[in-house]
Amino acid sequence: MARVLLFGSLRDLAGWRERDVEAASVSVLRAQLAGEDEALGAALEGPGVQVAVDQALVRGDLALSAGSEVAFLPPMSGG
Amino acid sequence: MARVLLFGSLRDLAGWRERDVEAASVSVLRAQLAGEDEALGAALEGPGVQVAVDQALVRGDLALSAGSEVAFLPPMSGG
Amino acid sequence: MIRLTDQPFEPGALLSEFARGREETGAVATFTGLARAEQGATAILELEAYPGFTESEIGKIADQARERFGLHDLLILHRVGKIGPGEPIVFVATAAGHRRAAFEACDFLMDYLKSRAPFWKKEHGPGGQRWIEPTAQDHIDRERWD
Amino acid sequence: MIRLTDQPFEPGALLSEFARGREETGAVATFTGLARAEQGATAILELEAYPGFTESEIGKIADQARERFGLHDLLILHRVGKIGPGEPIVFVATAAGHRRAAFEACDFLMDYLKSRAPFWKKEHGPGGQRWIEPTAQDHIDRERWD
Repeated sequence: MARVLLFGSLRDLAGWRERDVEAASVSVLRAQLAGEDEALGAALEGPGVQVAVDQALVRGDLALSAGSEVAFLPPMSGG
Repeated sequence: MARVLLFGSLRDLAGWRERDVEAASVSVLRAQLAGEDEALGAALEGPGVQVAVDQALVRGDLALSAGSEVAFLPPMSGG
Repeated sequence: MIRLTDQPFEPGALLSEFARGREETGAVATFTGLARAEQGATAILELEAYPGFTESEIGKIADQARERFGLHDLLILHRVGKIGPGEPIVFVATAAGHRRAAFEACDFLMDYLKSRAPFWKKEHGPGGQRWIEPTAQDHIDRERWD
Repeated sequence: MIRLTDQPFEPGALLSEFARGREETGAVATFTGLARAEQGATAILELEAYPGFTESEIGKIADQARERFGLHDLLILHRVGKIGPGEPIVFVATAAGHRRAAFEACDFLMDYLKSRAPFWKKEHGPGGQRWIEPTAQDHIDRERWD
Protein backbone atom coordinates (compact mmCIF):
# COMPACT_ATOMS: atom_id res chain seq x y z
CA MET A 1 0.00 0.00 0.00
CA ALA A 2 1.64 3.27 -1.13
CA ARG A 3 0.66 6.73 0.01
CA VAL A 4 0.11 8.89 -3.10
CA LEU A 5 0.41 12.69 -2.94
CA LEU A 6 -0.65 15.09 -5.68
CA PHE A 7 0.54 18.68 -5.83
CA GLY A 8 -0.49 21.85 -7.65
CA SER A 9 -2.57 21.48 -10.81
CA LEU A 10 -2.56 17.65 -10.52
CA ARG A 11 -4.51 17.87 -7.28
CA ASP A 12 -7.10 20.20 -8.77
CA LEU A 13 -7.48 17.89 -11.76
CA ALA A 14 -7.88 14.72 -9.68
CA GLY A 15 -10.03 16.27 -6.99
CA TRP A 16 -7.99 14.67 -4.21
CA ARG A 17 -4.75 15.46 -2.40
CA GLU A 18 -3.67 12.11 -1.01
CA ARG A 19 -4.76 8.49 -1.12
CA ASP A 20 -3.52 5.02 -0.36
CA VAL A 21 -3.15 2.86 -3.46
CA GLU A 22 -2.13 -0.79 -3.70
CA ALA A 23 0.77 -0.95 -6.19
CA ALA A 24 4.08 -2.80 -6.31
CA SER A 25 5.91 -0.23 -8.44
CA VAL A 26 5.63 3.30 -9.79
CA SER A 27 4.61 2.01 -13.23
CA VAL A 28 1.89 -0.20 -11.74
CA LEU A 29 0.71 2.79 -9.71
CA ARG A 30 0.56 4.97 -12.83
CA ALA A 31 -1.50 2.30 -14.63
CA GLN A 32 -3.80 1.94 -11.65
CA LEU A 33 -4.43 5.72 -11.42
CA ALA A 34 -4.90 6.01 -15.22
CA GLY A 35 -7.40 3.17 -15.13
CA GLU A 36 -9.53 5.03 -12.60
CA ASP A 37 -9.09 8.51 -14.13
CA GLU A 38 -7.88 8.78 -17.70
CA ALA A 39 -7.30 12.55 -17.58
CA LEU A 40 -5.19 12.21 -14.45
CA GLY A 41 -3.24 9.33 -15.96
CA ALA A 42 -2.36 11.50 -18.97
CA ALA A 43 -1.47 14.49 -16.80
CA LEU A 44 0.92 12.38 -14.69
CA GLU A 45 2.85 11.66 -17.91
CA GLY A 46 2.74 15.34 -18.89
CA PRO A 47 5.78 17.57 -19.59
CA GLY A 48 7.74 18.55 -16.54
CA VAL A 49 5.91 16.26 -14.11
CA GLN A 50 8.42 14.65 -11.73
CA VAL A 51 8.02 11.82 -9.25
CA ALA A 52 9.48 11.60 -5.76
CA VAL A 53 9.47 8.35 -3.80
CA ASP A 54 10.05 8.79 -0.09
CA GLN A 55 11.05 12.40 -0.78
CA ALA A 56 13.76 11.58 -3.34
CA LEU A 57 13.27 12.33 -7.05
CA VAL A 58 13.24 9.20 -9.18
CA ARG A 59 13.39 8.63 -12.92
CA GLY A 60 11.88 5.62 -14.60
CA ASP A 61 10.34 2.82 -12.61
CA LEU A 62 10.96 1.87 -9.00
CA ALA A 63 9.58 -0.90 -6.78
CA LEU A 64 7.37 0.33 -3.95
CA SER A 65 7.22 -1.15 -0.48
CA ALA A 66 4.50 -0.94 2.13
CA GLY A 67 4.40 2.62 3.39
CA SER A 68 6.20 4.18 0.41
CA GLU A 69 5.27 7.80 -0.18
CA VAL A 70 4.88 8.64 -3.87
CA ALA A 71 4.50 12.30 -4.84
CA PHE A 72 3.65 13.59 -8.30
CA LEU A 73 5.13 17.05 -8.80
CA PRO A 74 4.01 19.30 -11.67
CA PRO A 75 6.39 22.07 -12.89
CA MET A 76 7.66 23.98 -9.88
CA SER A 77 7.69 27.73 -9.38
CA GLY A 78 8.60 29.51 -6.21
CA GLY A 79 9.62 33.09 -5.40
CA MET B 1 40.31 85.04 -4.49
CA ALA B 2 39.39 81.35 -4.91
CA ARG B 3 38.55 78.94 -2.11
CA VAL B 4 40.73 75.84 -2.56
CA LEU B 5 39.68 72.48 -1.08
CA LEU B 6 41.88 69.39 -0.86
CA PHE B 7 40.47 65.90 -0.27
CA GLY B 8 41.86 62.53 0.77
CA SER B 9 45.59 61.91 0.33
CA LEU B 10 46.12 65.42 -1.11
CA ARG B 11 45.08 66.96 2.18
CA ASP B 12 47.44 64.76 4.18
CA LEU B 13 50.26 65.60 1.79
CA ALA B 14 49.67 69.37 1.90
CA GLY B 15 48.91 69.54 5.60
CA TRP B 16 45.86 71.74 5.01
CA ARG B 17 42.23 71.18 4.09
CA GLU B 18 41.18 74.55 2.65
CA ARG B 19 42.70 77.92 1.87
CA ASP B 20 41.99 81.07 -0.06
CA VAL B 21 44.36 81.60 -2.96
CA GLU B 22 44.54 84.55 -5.37
CA ALA B 23 44.41 83.10 -8.90
CA ALA B 24 42.63 84.09 -12.11
CA SER B 25 42.40 80.56 -13.52
CA VAL B 26 42.86 76.91 -12.59
CA SER B 27 46.26 76.78 -14.33
CA VAL B 28 47.47 79.90 -12.49
CA LEU B 29 46.23 78.33 -9.26
CA ARG B 30 48.14 75.09 -9.96
CA ALA B 31 51.33 77.08 -10.63
CA GLN B 32 50.85 79.09 -7.48
CA LEU B 33 50.38 75.97 -5.32
CA ALA B 34 53.32 74.19 -6.98
CA GLY B 35 55.54 77.22 -6.35
CA GLU B 36 54.78 77.01 -2.64
CA ASP B 37 54.89 73.21 -2.34
CA GLU B 38 56.56 71.26 -5.11
CA ALA B 39 55.33 67.83 -3.87
CA LEU B 40 51.74 69.09 -3.75
CA GLY B 41 52.09 70.63 -7.20
CA ALA B 42 53.20 67.28 -8.61
CA ALA B 43 50.45 65.39 -6.76
CA LEU B 44 47.76 67.70 -8.18
CA GLU B 45 48.88 66.59 -11.67
CA GLY B 46 48.94 62.92 -10.58
CA PRO B 47 46.96 60.09 -12.19
CA GLY B 48 43.28 60.14 -11.46
CA VAL B 49 43.21 63.55 -9.78
CA GLN B 50 40.14 65.50 -10.89
CA VAL B 51 39.19 69.15 -10.42
CA ALA B 52 35.77 70.54 -9.59
CA VAL B 53 35.01 74.24 -9.86
CA ASP B 54 31.89 75.31 -7.99
CA GLN B 55 31.02 71.63 -7.58
CA ALA B 56 31.18 70.76 -11.28
CA LEU B 57 33.98 68.61 -12.70
CA VAL B 58 36.14 70.48 -15.20
CA ARG B 59 38.80 69.36 -17.63
CA GLY B 60 41.64 71.60 -18.76
CA ASP B 61 41.79 75.23 -17.76
CA LEU B 62 38.99 77.51 -16.56
CA ALA B 63 38.89 81.15 -15.49
CA LEU B 64 38.10 81.66 -11.82
CA SER B 65 36.01 84.47 -10.39
CA ALA B 66 35.96 85.90 -6.90
CA GLY B 67 34.44 83.33 -4.60
CA SER B 68 35.05 80.34 -6.92
CA GLU B 69 35.39 77.05 -5.05
CA VAL B 70 38.11 74.82 -6.50
CA ALA B 71 38.34 71.25 -5.23
CA PHE B 72 41.13 68.80 -6.04
CA LEU B 73 39.82 65.22 -5.91
CA PRO B 74 42.17 62.23 -5.77
CA PRO B 75 40.90 58.81 -6.98
CA MET B 76 37.52 58.15 -5.41
CA SER B 77 36.44 55.05 -3.56
CA GLY B 78 33.21 54.61 -1.67
CA GLY B 79 31.27 51.60 -0.50
CA MET C 1 19.07 28.76 7.49
CA ILE C 2 16.23 27.60 5.28
CA ARG C 3 12.71 27.98 6.50
CA LEU C 4 9.10 27.96 5.28
CA THR C 5 6.43 29.99 7.01
CA ASP C 6 2.69 30.44 6.59
CA GLN C 7 2.82 33.79 8.40
CA PRO C 8 3.62 37.26 7.02
CA PHE C 9 7.20 38.30 7.78
CA GLU C 10 9.25 41.49 7.91
CA PRO C 11 12.28 41.38 5.53
CA GLY C 12 14.03 44.17 7.42
CA ALA C 13 14.00 42.29 10.70
CA LEU C 14 15.63 39.35 8.92
CA LEU C 15 18.30 41.56 7.35
CA SER C 16 19.18 43.26 10.63
CA GLU C 17 19.57 39.92 12.36
CA PHE C 18 21.54 38.48 9.45
CA ALA C 19 23.98 41.40 9.12
CA ARG C 20 24.64 41.81 12.84
CA GLY C 21 27.96 40.90 14.47
CA ARG C 22 29.87 40.11 11.28
CA GLU C 23 33.47 41.27 11.39
CA GLU C 24 34.86 39.63 8.25
CA THR C 25 31.82 39.83 5.97
CA GLY C 26 32.23 42.81 3.68
CA ALA C 27 29.08 42.21 1.67
CA VAL C 28 25.47 41.27 2.34
CA ALA C 29 23.06 41.05 -0.60
CA THR C 30 19.35 40.43 -0.19
CA PHE C 31 16.38 39.84 -2.40
CA THR C 32 12.76 40.26 -1.36
CA GLY C 33 10.05 39.00 -3.69
CA LEU C 34 6.70 40.72 -3.18
CA ALA C 35 3.26 39.71 -4.41
CA ARG C 36 2.18 42.13 -7.14
CA ALA C 37 -1.41 43.29 -7.35
CA GLU C 38 -1.15 43.42 -11.18
CA GLN C 39 -3.64 46.32 -11.21
CA GLY C 40 -6.25 44.26 -9.46
CA ALA C 41 -5.81 41.16 -11.61
CA THR C 42 -4.38 39.22 -8.68
CA ALA C 43 -6.21 39.33 -5.39
CA ILE C 44 -4.41 36.51 -3.60
CA LEU C 45 -1.43 34.31 -4.37
CA GLU C 46 -1.44 30.80 -2.94
CA LEU C 47 1.82 28.93 -2.48
CA GLU C 48 2.06 25.24 -1.75
CA ALA C 49 5.16 23.31 -0.68
CA TYR C 50 5.91 19.65 -0.02
CA PRO C 51 6.99 19.90 3.62
CA GLY C 52 10.32 18.23 4.27
CA PHE C 53 11.07 17.64 0.60
CA THR C 54 10.93 21.36 -0.23
CA GLU C 55 13.39 22.34 2.52
CA SER C 56 15.72 19.49 1.64
CA GLU C 57 15.75 20.35 -2.09
CA ILE C 58 16.44 24.01 -1.30
CA GLY C 59 19.15 22.85 1.10
CA LYS C 60 20.95 21.06 -1.73
CA ILE C 61 21.11 24.18 -3.87
CA ALA C 62 22.08 26.27 -0.85
CA ASP C 63 25.06 23.95 -0.33
CA GLN C 64 26.00 24.43 -3.98
CA ALA C 65 25.80 28.21 -3.55
CA ARG C 66 27.94 28.14 -0.40
CA GLU C 67 30.69 26.27 -2.18
CA ARG C 68 30.51 27.93 -5.59
CA PHE C 69 30.51 31.49 -4.24
CA GLY C 70 32.47 30.95 -1.02
CA LEU C 71 29.62 32.28 1.08
CA HIS C 72 30.07 33.00 4.77
CA ASP C 73 26.35 32.49 5.37
CA LEU C 74 22.93 32.46 3.74
CA LEU C 75 19.31 32.71 4.74
CA ILE C 76 16.21 31.70 2.78
CA LEU C 77 12.71 32.27 4.08
CA HIS C 78 9.77 31.36 1.86
CA ARG C 79 6.06 31.96 2.46
CA VAL C 80 3.49 29.26 1.86
CA GLY C 81 -0.29 29.54 1.99
CA LYS C 82 -2.29 32.62 0.99
CA ILE C 83 -0.44 35.87 0.34
CA GLY C 84 -1.99 39.28 -0.27
CA PRO C 85 -0.73 42.00 -2.67
CA GLY C 86 2.40 43.76 -1.42
CA GLU C 87 3.27 40.99 1.04
CA PRO C 88 6.72 39.39 0.92
CA ILE C 89 6.81 35.92 -0.65
CA VAL C 90 10.49 35.15 -0.37
CA PHE C 91 13.57 36.59 1.29
CA VAL C 92 17.11 35.54 0.41
CA ALA C 93 20.23 36.94 2.08
CA THR C 94 23.85 36.08 1.28
CA ALA C 95 27.02 37.07 3.13
CA ALA C 96 30.47 37.02 1.56
CA GLY C 97 33.84 38.70 1.79
CA HIS C 98 33.24 40.77 -1.31
CA ARG C 99 30.26 42.08 -3.20
CA ARG C 100 30.45 40.10 -6.44
CA ALA C 101 30.11 36.77 -4.62
CA ALA C 102 27.23 38.03 -2.48
CA PHE C 103 25.31 39.42 -5.48
CA GLU C 104 25.88 36.39 -7.69
CA ALA C 105 24.91 33.91 -5.00
CA CYS C 106 21.69 35.80 -4.27
CA ASP C 107 20.85 35.98 -7.97
CA PHE C 108 21.67 32.26 -8.43
CA LEU C 109 19.48 31.24 -5.50
CA MET C 110 16.54 33.28 -6.78
CA ASP C 111 16.84 31.86 -10.30
CA TYR C 112 16.75 28.40 -8.77
CA LEU C 113 13.80 29.15 -6.48
CA LYS C 114 11.81 30.53 -9.42
CA SER C 115 12.13 27.51 -11.63
CA ARG C 116 13.35 24.46 -9.69
CA ALA C 117 12.32 24.65 -6.06
CA PRO C 118 9.33 22.51 -5.04
CA PHE C 119 6.63 25.15 -4.81
CA TRP C 120 3.35 25.41 -6.68
CA LYS C 121 1.78 28.78 -7.10
CA LYS C 122 -1.83 29.66 -7.81
CA GLU C 123 -3.20 33.11 -8.62
CA HIS C 124 -6.69 33.92 -7.40
CA GLY C 125 -8.08 36.90 -9.34
CA PRO C 126 -11.45 38.38 -10.20
CA GLY C 127 -11.58 36.10 -13.27
CA GLY C 128 -10.96 32.90 -11.33
CA GLN C 129 -7.83 31.01 -10.49
CA ARG C 130 -4.85 29.67 -12.41
CA TRP C 131 -1.64 27.77 -11.68
CA ILE C 132 1.54 29.65 -12.55
CA GLU C 133 4.46 27.83 -14.10
CA PRO C 134 7.96 29.21 -14.60
CA THR C 135 8.25 31.49 -17.63
CA ALA C 136 10.62 30.93 -20.54
CA GLN C 137 12.66 33.81 -19.08
CA ASP C 138 12.88 32.00 -15.75
CA HIS C 139 14.41 28.99 -17.48
CA ILE C 140 16.84 31.19 -19.44
CA ASP C 141 17.84 32.95 -16.23
CA ARG C 142 18.56 29.67 -14.48
CA GLU C 143 20.53 28.26 -17.41
CA ARG C 144 23.02 31.13 -17.08
CA TRP C 145 24.51 29.19 -14.13
CA ASP C 146 24.96 25.82 -15.87
CA MET D 1 16.51 59.02 -1.79
CA ILE D 2 20.23 59.67 -1.49
CA ARG D 3 21.67 60.52 1.88
CA LEU D 4 24.97 60.71 3.76
CA THR D 5 25.15 60.13 7.49
CA ASP D 6 27.88 60.26 10.11
CA GLN D 7 25.86 58.02 12.44
CA PRO D 8 25.62 54.21 12.54
CA PHE D 9 22.47 52.93 10.84
CA GLU D 10 20.39 49.76 10.78
CA PRO D 11 20.06 48.27 7.25
CA GLY D 12 17.01 46.25 8.22
CA ALA D 13 15.06 49.31 9.29
CA LEU D 14 15.79 50.85 5.89
CA LEU D 15 14.68 47.73 4.03
CA SER D 16 11.42 47.42 5.97
CA GLU D 17 10.56 51.04 5.27
CA PHE D 18 11.60 50.72 1.60
CA ALA D 19 9.62 47.52 0.91
CA ARG D 20 6.44 48.59 2.69
CA GLY D 21 3.24 49.46 0.87
CA ARG D 22 4.36 48.47 -2.61
CA GLU D 23 1.64 46.79 -4.63
CA GLU D 24 3.24 46.64 -8.07
CA THR D 25 6.88 46.11 -7.12
CA GLY D 26 7.66 42.43 -7.43
CA ALA D 27 11.34 42.72 -6.56
CA VAL D 28 13.47 44.54 -4.01
CA ALA D 29 17.24 43.96 -4.03
CA THR D 30 19.57 45.40 -1.42
CA PHE D 31 23.26 45.55 -0.79
CA THR D 32 24.87 46.31 2.55
CA GLY D 33 28.61 46.97 2.65
CA LEU D 34 30.16 46.29 6.05
CA ALA D 35 33.55 47.34 7.39
CA ARG D 36 35.76 44.25 7.64
CA ALA D 37 38.13 43.82 10.59
CA GLU D 38 40.64 42.04 8.28
CA GLN D 39 41.80 39.92 11.23
CA GLY D 40 42.70 43.00 13.23
CA ALA D 41 44.54 44.77 10.40
CA THR D 42 41.84 47.44 10.24
CA ALA D 43 40.70 49.04 13.43
CA ILE D 44 38.76 51.96 11.99
CA LEU D 45 37.73 53.03 8.51
CA GLU D 46 37.38 56.74 7.85
CA LEU D 47 35.21 57.97 5.01
CA GLU D 48 35.26 61.51 3.70
CA ALA D 49 32.79 63.08 1.28
CA TYR D 50 32.51 66.47 -0.43
CA PRO D 51 29.16 67.56 0.94
CA GLY D 52 26.76 68.70 -1.77
CA PHE D 53 28.98 67.52 -4.62
CA THR D 54 28.95 63.90 -3.42
CA GLU D 55 25.16 63.72 -3.22
CA SER D 56 24.75 65.44 -6.58
CA GLU D 57 27.22 63.09 -8.35
CA ILE D 58 25.50 60.04 -6.85
CA GLY D 59 22.18 61.57 -7.91
CA LYS D 60 23.32 61.62 -11.54
CA ILE D 61 24.14 57.93 -11.54
CA ALA D 62 20.94 57.15 -9.66
CA ASP D 63 19.01 58.86 -12.48
CA GLN D 64 20.89 56.72 -15.00
CA ALA D 65 19.98 53.59 -13.03
CA ARG D 66 16.31 54.55 -12.80
CA GLU D 67 16.08 54.96 -16.55
CA ARG D 68 18.33 52.08 -17.63
CA PHE D 69 16.67 49.48 -15.40
CA GLY D 70 13.16 50.94 -15.21
CA LEU D 71 13.31 51.19 -11.44
CA HIS D 72 10.23 52.00 -9.39
CA ASP D 73 12.40 53.43 -6.62
CA LEU D 74 15.87 53.42 -5.10
CA LEU D 75 17.56 54.31 -1.85
CA ILE D 76 21.24 54.98 -1.17
CA LEU D 77 22.56 55.68 2.31
CA HIS D 78 26.31 56.11 2.80
CA ARG D 79 28.26 56.55 6.00
CA VAL D 80 30.94 59.19 6.38
CA GLY D 81 33.34 59.70 9.28
CA LYS D 82 34.82 56.94 11.42
CA ILE D 83 33.40 53.42 11.11
CA GLY D 84 34.23 50.43 13.31
CA PRO D 85 34.56 46.78 12.18
CA GLY D 86 31.24 45.14 11.39
CA GLU D 87 29.41 48.46 10.98
CA PRO D 88 27.49 49.17 7.79
CA ILE D 89 29.21 51.59 5.39
CA VAL D 90 26.69 51.69 2.60
CA PHE D 91 23.15 50.52 1.93
CA VAL D 92 21.59 50.41 -1.54
CA ALA D 93 18.03 49.27 -2.23
CA THR D 94 16.33 49.01 -5.61
CA ALA D 95 12.68 48.29 -6.42
CA ALA D 96 11.49 47.01 -9.79
CA GLY D 97 8.72 44.98 -11.37
CA HIS D 98 10.95 41.94 -11.80
CA ARG D 99 14.07 40.56 -10.17
CA ARG D 100 16.63 40.91 -12.97
CA ALA D 101 16.19 44.71 -13.10
CA ALA D 102 16.36 45.05 -9.32
CA PHE D 103 19.53 42.92 -9.05
CA GLU D 104 21.30 44.57 -11.96
CA ALA D 105 20.52 48.09 -10.81
CA CYS D 106 21.80 47.34 -7.31
CA ASP D 107 24.97 45.78 -8.71
CA PHE D 108 25.46 48.73 -11.11
CA LEU D 109 25.04 51.29 -8.33
CA MET D 110 27.55 49.50 -6.09
CA ASP D 111 30.14 49.23 -8.88
CA TYR D 112 29.76 52.95 -9.42
CA LEU D 113 29.97 53.81 -5.71
CA LYS D 114 33.15 51.75 -5.36
CA SER D 115 35.10 53.45 -8.10
CA ARG D 116 33.48 56.72 -9.15
CA ALA D 117 31.54 58.27 -6.30
CA PRO D 118 33.23 61.17 -4.50
CA PHE D 119 34.38 59.44 -1.31
CA TRP D 120 37.88 59.05 0.08
CA LYS D 121 38.57 56.17 2.38
CA LYS D 122 41.35 55.76 4.92
CA GLU D 123 42.18 52.64 6.88
CA HIS D 124 43.51 53.08 10.40
CA GLY D 125 45.27 49.91 11.57
CA PRO D 126 47.89 48.86 14.08
CA GLY D 127 50.59 49.61 11.48
CA GLY D 128 49.42 53.16 10.81
CA GLN D 129 47.04 54.60 8.24
CA ARG D 130 46.67 54.42 4.48
CA TRP D 131 44.34 55.79 1.83
CA ILE D 132 42.45 53.17 -0.16
CA GLU D 133 41.96 53.57 -3.88
CA PRO D 134 39.69 51.47 -6.08
CA THR D 135 41.23 48.14 -7.03
CA ALA D 136 41.82 46.96 -10.60
CA GLN D 137 38.86 44.62 -10.03
CA ASP D 138 36.67 47.59 -9.06
CA HIS D 139 37.46 49.25 -12.40
CA ILE D 140 36.82 46.01 -14.31
CA ASP D 141 33.50 45.59 -12.47
CA ARG D 142 32.40 49.10 -13.40
CA GLU D 143 33.43 48.75 -17.02
CA ARG D 144 30.97 45.86 -17.41
CA TRP D 145 28.24 48.51 -17.64
CA ASP D 146 29.85 50.69 -20.34
